[in-house]
Amino acid sequence: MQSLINLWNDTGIAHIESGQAIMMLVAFGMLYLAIKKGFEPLLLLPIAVGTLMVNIPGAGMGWSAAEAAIRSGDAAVLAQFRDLLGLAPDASMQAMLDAYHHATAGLYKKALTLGASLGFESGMLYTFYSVTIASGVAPLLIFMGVGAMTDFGPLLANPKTLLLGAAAQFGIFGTVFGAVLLTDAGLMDFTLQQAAAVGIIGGADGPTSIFIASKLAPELLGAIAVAAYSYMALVPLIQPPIMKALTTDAERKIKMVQLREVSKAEKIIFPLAILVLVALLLPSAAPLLGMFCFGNLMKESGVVERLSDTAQNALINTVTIFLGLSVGYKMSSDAFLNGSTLAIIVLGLIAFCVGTAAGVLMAKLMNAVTKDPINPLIGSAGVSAVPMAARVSNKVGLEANPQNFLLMHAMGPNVAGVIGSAVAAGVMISFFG
Amino acid sequence: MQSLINLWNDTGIAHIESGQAIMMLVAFGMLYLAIKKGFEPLLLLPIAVGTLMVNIPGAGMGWSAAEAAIRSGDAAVLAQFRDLLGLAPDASMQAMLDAYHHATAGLYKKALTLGASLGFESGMLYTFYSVTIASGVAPLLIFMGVGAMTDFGPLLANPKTLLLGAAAQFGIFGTVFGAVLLTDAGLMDFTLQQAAAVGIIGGADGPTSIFIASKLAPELLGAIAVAAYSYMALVPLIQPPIMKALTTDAERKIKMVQLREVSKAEKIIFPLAILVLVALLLPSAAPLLGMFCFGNLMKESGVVERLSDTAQNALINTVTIFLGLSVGYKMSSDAFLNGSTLAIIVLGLIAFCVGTAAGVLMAKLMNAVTKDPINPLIGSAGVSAVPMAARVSNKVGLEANPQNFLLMHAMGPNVAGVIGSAVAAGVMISFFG
Amino acid sequence: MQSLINLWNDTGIAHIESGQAIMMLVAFGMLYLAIKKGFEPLLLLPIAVGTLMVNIPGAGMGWSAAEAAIRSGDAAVLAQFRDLLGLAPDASMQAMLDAYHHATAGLYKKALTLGASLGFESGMLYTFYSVTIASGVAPLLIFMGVGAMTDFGPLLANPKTLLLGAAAQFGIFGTVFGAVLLTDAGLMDFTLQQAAAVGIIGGADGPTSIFIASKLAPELLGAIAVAAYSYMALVPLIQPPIMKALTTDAERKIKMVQLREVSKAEKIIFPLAILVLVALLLPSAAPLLGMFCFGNLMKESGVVERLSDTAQNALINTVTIFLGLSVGYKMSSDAFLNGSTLAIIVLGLIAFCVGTAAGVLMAKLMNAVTKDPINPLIGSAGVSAVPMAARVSNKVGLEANPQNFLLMHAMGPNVAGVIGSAVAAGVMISFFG
Amino acid sequence: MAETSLVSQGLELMIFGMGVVFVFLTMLVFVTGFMSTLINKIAPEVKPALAPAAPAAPSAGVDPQLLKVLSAAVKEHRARQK
Amino acid sequence: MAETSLVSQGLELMIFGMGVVFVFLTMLVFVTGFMSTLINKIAPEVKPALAPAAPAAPSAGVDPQLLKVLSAAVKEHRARQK
Amino acid sequence: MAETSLVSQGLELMIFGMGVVFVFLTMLVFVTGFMSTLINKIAPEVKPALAPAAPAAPSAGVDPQLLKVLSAAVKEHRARQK
Ligand code: NA
Ligand code: NA
Ligand code: NA
Repeated sequence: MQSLINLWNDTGIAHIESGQAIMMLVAFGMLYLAIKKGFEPLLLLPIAVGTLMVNIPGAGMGWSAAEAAIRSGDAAVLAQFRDLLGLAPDASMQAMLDAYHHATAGLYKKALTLGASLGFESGMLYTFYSVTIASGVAPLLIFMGVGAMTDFGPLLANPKTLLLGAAAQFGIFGTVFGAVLLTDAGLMDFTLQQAAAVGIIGGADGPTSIFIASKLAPELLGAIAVAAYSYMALVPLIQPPIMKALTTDAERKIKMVQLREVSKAEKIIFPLAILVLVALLLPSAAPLLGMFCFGNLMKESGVVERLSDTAQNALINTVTIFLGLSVGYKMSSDAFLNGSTLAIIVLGLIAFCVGTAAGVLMAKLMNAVTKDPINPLIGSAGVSAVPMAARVSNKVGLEANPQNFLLMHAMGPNVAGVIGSAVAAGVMISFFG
Repeated sequence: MQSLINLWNDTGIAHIESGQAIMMLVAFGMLYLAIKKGFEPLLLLPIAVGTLMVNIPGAGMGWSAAEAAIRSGDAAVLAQFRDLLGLAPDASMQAMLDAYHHATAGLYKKALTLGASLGFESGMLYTFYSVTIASGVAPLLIFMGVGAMTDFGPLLANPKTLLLGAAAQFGIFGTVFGAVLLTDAGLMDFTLQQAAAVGIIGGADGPTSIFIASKLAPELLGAIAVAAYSYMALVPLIQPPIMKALTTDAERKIKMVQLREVSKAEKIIFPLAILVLVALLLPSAAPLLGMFCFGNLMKESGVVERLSDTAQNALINTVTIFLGLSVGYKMSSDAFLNGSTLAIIVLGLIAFCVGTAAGVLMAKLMNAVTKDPINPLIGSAGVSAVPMAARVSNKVGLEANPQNFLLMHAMGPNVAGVIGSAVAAGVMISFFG
Repeated sequence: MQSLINLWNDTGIAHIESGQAIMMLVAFGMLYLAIKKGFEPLLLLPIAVGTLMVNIPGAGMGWSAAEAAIRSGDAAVLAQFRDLLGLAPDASMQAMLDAYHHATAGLYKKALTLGASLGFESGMLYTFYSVTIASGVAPLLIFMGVGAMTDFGPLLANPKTLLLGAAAQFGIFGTVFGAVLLTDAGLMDFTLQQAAAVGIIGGADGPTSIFIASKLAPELLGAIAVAAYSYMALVPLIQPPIMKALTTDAERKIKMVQLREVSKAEKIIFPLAILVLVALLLPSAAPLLGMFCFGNLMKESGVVERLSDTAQNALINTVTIFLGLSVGYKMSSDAFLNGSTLAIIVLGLIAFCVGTAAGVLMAKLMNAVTKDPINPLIGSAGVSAVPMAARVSNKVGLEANPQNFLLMHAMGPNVAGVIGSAVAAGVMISFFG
Repeated sequence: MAETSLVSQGLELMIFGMGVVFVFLTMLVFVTGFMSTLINKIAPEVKPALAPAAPAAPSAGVDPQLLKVLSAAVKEHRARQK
Repeated sequence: MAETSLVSQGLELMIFGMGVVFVFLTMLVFVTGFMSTLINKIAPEVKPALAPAAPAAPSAGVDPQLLKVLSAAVKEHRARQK
Repeated sequence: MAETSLVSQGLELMIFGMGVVFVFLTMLVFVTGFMSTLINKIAPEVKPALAPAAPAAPSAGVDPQLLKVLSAAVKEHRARQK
C-alpha cells in the first residue's frame, strides 16, 4: 500500500506550486514566440523546453545530488547535511536548501560530494548546466562556430566602422551605471556584479551574455538569457523609431562609397591581429575572442574546411541544444518570478535602446569629421545582433531612398559590435576578477 | 630480463580464462547476427566490439582505477584498499574485488578516488560507461533523436490506438510478475528490481531498457540490452504466429477507415500535451518522455531544422557508438555467463510474446466496442520496435488480403508503444525511487 | 583607483615574458606552415592557435584551478597550498608551482580539489587537455575515425607487405636506443620513458605519438606532437634522397604483379583477426588497435553506414579541433623552450630517416628472397604517414619508369605501418606499465 | 514470508504499472481528441489549392536554374571531399 | 556610504569599460589599416582575368560532366537517407 | 652504473620492441593468408557479370529521373542554408 501512496506523492498534481504553473505558462509563451513569431527559435525553443522540464514538480530534473538528498527528507541524510552546512539540529529543509545554495565554492562542492556518496543522483538539467555553462565551455564553442560563420570582409574594407561597434557598447555600460543609480535610489536592488551582468544584455549577443552572467550573477542567468535573445529578435521593432528620431531625412539618404574588395591574406591575418591585441591589452577577453578568432581563422584559411564545417554545423548545433536546455535549468520559479526579472526586462530594453542611439550618434559624429560620407543608419548595427541589425539599417535606409543599399556597409559595424561586446565582457571579467 | 617476463605476463595467452574465450565467441555470434543477418546492427555491432574488448585478458579496458589498483597486486596498494573496504589483512584479491563491486555508493566512490590518487587509470570502456550510461545521459539523447525522427501523424489521426500501446505493456508487467513467481517457486533468483529490469525488455525499446537496467539492475545490463535488441530484430519471426493464432481470417481481412490528414498545429501541440500530462501525472517519466517530446517538437516546429537534423544524425550516431561500446563493458564473462542470462533470454522472449498477444487481444476488444472497424493485426505493433512491428502488421495483413495496407494504421499503436513503455519505465522509477 | 591598477596589471604588456613572445612567434611559424605550405593543417592550425592562447600572459587559459590559486598570490590561499605540498612557510610561488607540477598523482589531485574548493577555475585549454588527452580518449577516437577511412584491400592482396610495416618501426626503436646512447654520452638528458616517447615520432603517426607521449612523458608532448606532424608533412622531402641512395636504378624500375581483387568477407574478417591477435599477444595494444579495427569494421561491414559516416566526419573533426587546441596547452614557453625540444627535433628527423631506410632495406631483402618481385621503393611507405608516404613511393617510382604505378602496391605497407606503430606503442605501454 | 512479500510486491507493481499506463494513455486519448477538435475548430488549416510548389522546369535543354543547382551540388561535393 | 561607493564603482566601471572598448577598437582600426596597406603593397592579390571558373556546359543535351555531378548528388543523397 | 643500466634497458626495449613487432606482423601475415585462402575456398565471391550499375540516362532532354535528383539536391541545398 505504501507504494501506492508513493505513487500518488510522486504525481505532479499533488505537489505543483503556483510558481511552477506560472513558469510553465512562461515556457509556453516562449514556445509561442519561438515557433509562431520566429523569435530566435534556435535558443528559445530549447530554453522553453528546459523551463518546462525544470518546473515539473517532483521530477527533480534541475536538482543536484545534494539538493536531491536534502529534498529526500530522510532524517539520517538531513542530519549529515545539517552538520556539513553548520546548521542547528532543528533547521528546516528550506533553511538547508538556502544554506546550500549560498554556500562558498568549497562547501558547495563538499555538499555535492556528500549527496553523491549517499547514492543520490543529479538531475539531467543540472548535469547539462554543469558541463556546458558552469564550465564556461558552451558559450566559447558557440563563439567558435559563430566565428566560422562570420565574414570580416565589409569591416576590413572600412575599418573605421569598428568605432561604431565601440560606441554601441555604451548600451552595456550606461545600463550598468543606470542600474547602480536606481539601486542607489532604492528602486532596484542589484549588486555591482549583477548590474554588470544585466548590462551585458545591451551587447545584443547571446553567448556573451550567458558567459558573463554565469560568472558574475548565475542566479540571474535565466532571465538575462531570455531577455537577451528576446530583444535580439525584437531589433526590427526596437531600433527603427530610435534611428529615425536621431537622424534627419537627408542623413538617412546619404550614399556611401562602394566597399573595396578585400584580399584573402587580409582576412586571414585579421583574426590573428585581434588575438595579438587581446594578448597585449586585455588577456581577460582571450577565451571569448580567442575562440571567435579561431573559428574565423579556420574558415578564412581555407585549409581546414572539414573542421570549419563541423564547427559551423554539427558542433554548434549540439552545443546549442545543450546550452538551451541548460539555460532552462536557471528558469525555476524562485529564480525567475521575482522583482529582478522585471528589472532585467526593463533594463535590457533600455540597454538596447541606448546602444542603438549611441551607435547612431557616433556615426553622425564620424560623418561630420571624416572625408567619406557615413550614413548614420549603419551606426545602429553596432549593437551586433548579427545580421538582424544590419538588415534593419538597410531597411530603414531603403525607406528613405529606395536606391540606397546599406546592407554591406552595415555588416562592418555589425561584426564590430560582436568584437566590442566581447571586449566589454573581458573588461568585466578583469574588473571583478 | 624482468621486462621480458613482464611482456610474457602481459600477453593474453598467459591469462585467458575460458569465460573470456566464450565471451569472445558470443561477440562473434553477435557480429554474425549484426552483419550477416542484419539484426539491429547499429547497436549490436558496437556492443559486440565492446564485448571483445572487455574480454581481452589483461587489457583492463573495463577496469575502473580502483579495479586496476587492486588487480595490480602491489602489496602497499592492496593494504590501503583492504583498509578502505574494511577487510581482514589476509583478504584475497578476489574478496577485495567482490567487496568493491558490492560497496555502497559512498564507499565505491572513495575506492575510485583512492585508485586514481595512486596513479591508476580507468580503462576506456569503463570511462565510456560512466559518462554515457551510468550518468543516464546516452539513452536520453537517443530518445531525443528518436523523437526527432518520429511522426505522430498516424497516431493523431486515430488516437484510440494509444490504448493498443498501453495494452502491449502487459508484456512488461506480466513478465515482472512471472519472474517473481518463478523466483518464489525457486526456479529463478531475481530481486524485484531485477525482475522489473528484465520485464522492461517487453517494452521492445532499446534505450528504455538500458535506462531502466542501469538504474535498477546494472549487473544485468549487458544481457538485458542484448536480449532487447535481439528480440527487436526477431519481431518478424516472433510475432506472426501469435498474431495468427489469436485472430480469425475474417478479422485479419478487416479494412480500416482511411486516416484523416493531421494539421501541423496538432503535431506541434501533441508533444507538449504529453509533457504536460507527464508533469501532472508521472514526473518520474519526465527525463525519458521529456527528451522524446523535445526531439519531436524540434522536428515538428519546423523552426529549428538545423538542431533537429543534428539530433537525428551526428548526435544520435555519436551517442550510439559510445552506448554500444559501453554496453559491451557489461558483457564481462562473470556478469554474462551465469544463470541470470539464460533466465533473461527466456523471460525476454516471453515478454515479447505476451506484449504481442496483449496488443492483439486489446485490438479485438476495441473492435468489438468501437464504431470504426479495427484490424486486430495492428495491435501487435503496440509493443513498439518501431517500425519493424508495424511492418509485420502490414505484412500479415497483406497475406490475408493483398489489397489491405495496414502500415499507416499500425504506425499509430507503434509509436504509442514507445510512449507506453516510457510511462512504464516512469512507474518503475517511481516505484523503487 | 585600485581597479584601474588591476586593469593595467591585467594587460598582457605589463607581464609578457620573452619566452611567451618567442612562443607566439613559434605559433605564427606553425600557422605559416599550415596555411601557406599546407603542412598537416588539420592539426597544426589548432595547435598553433592553442599555442597562441596558452602564451597570452595573464589569461591563464592553461592554468588548472590549482595553478590559478597559487598564482593568485593571495596569502591565505598560498598558506593552504604550502601546507598541502609540504613546503616551508617561506617557499616562493615558483617553488610551489614546481612542487605542484611534480607532485604524485594523489597530491596533484588534492591540489586541484583544493584550488577548485577555494573558488578558482581551470582555464579552457587545461580543461580541454584533461578531457581529451590526459584521459587518452581523443587519440583513440581519432584512431577510430582513421580506421573508418582505411582500406585494407591492397594489404590483403599482398599480406607480405606487412613485414615492410614491421621493419619501418626500427625508426622508433633505433631512435630510442640512440637517445639512450646520447644520454649515456652526456650529450642529451632523457629518461628511458622520455626516449621512448621521442622515438615514437618515428611511427609517423600523430595520434599514436600523442597517446604515448601523454602516458610516458607528458612534459614533452607539445614538442613531440609538433615534430611528428611536421615531419609527416615533410615526408616528400625527407624520403626520396634516402630511397634513391639505397636502391639501384634497376631496382627502382621493378614492376610488381597486379594486385588481386579482395572480397568483402576478407575485409570484414581482417580487422577482427587483428583484434584476436591483439587479445592473444599484446593486450596493451588493445585500446589503439581496438578502436582502429572497430572503425574499420564499421566501414567494411556496410551495415552501419550512418555510424561510419559520423566517425569519419563530425566526430573525428570535433575531436581534432579539441585535440589540436589541447596540444597547444603543452606549448608553454617553459615546456617548449629548452634543450629537449631541440633534441626532439633532431631525433625525430633521425627516426623518420631510419624508419624509411629500414623499410627500403627490408623490401630489398624480401625481393631477394621471395618469388614475386618487390620494388624496394614501396618499403619506405612502411613508416605510415598515410597516404603521403605511398604517394612518395609512387612518385619516385615514376621518375625511374614513367609506366610503373606503385601507388596501390605502396598502400599495403603504408597501412601496415599504422598497425606496426600501434603495436610498438603497445610494447611500450607494456614495458613501462 | 519474505517470498510471499516478493510475490505480493510483484503483483502490486503489475497492477499499479498497468493501471498507470492505462490511465496515462487513456487521458492522452482524451486530451489529444480534445486538442484536435479545438485546433480544427479555431484554426482550421487552410489547404493551399495545390499550386505547383515550384514552377516546372522548361521541358527541354539545360536551363540556367538547373545549372545553378548543379554547380551548388558540385561545390558541396567538392567541399566534402577535401 | 556603501551606496555612494556602489555608485562610484559603477561610474568607474562605466568609464573604464568604455575607455578600454574604445582604446581596443581604435587600435584595431589602426592595426587593420596598417596591415591592409602592408599586404596590398608587398603581396597585392593578382586578380585572375575573370576566366570562367569552369567552362560553360555545352548548350544542349545532358553532357557527361552533368551526369557525373548528378550521380555524385544522387549518391550523396542516398548515403544520407540510409 | 646507472648509465650502463639505462643503455642496457634501452637495448632491451629495442630488441623486445622490434621482436614483438615482427612476431605480431608475421603472425598477421600467416593469419591473413590463411583467412583469405579459407574464405576464397568456402565462400568465393560471385562476381556479377559487370551489369551497368545504373542504366545510362536517356541521351537527350531532361528526364524525370534527373529532375528528381535535382529537386533532391535543391532541397538539401536549401535545408543547409537555413
Ligand atoms: Na555587441
Ligand atoms: Na514499447
Ligand atoms: Na607507423
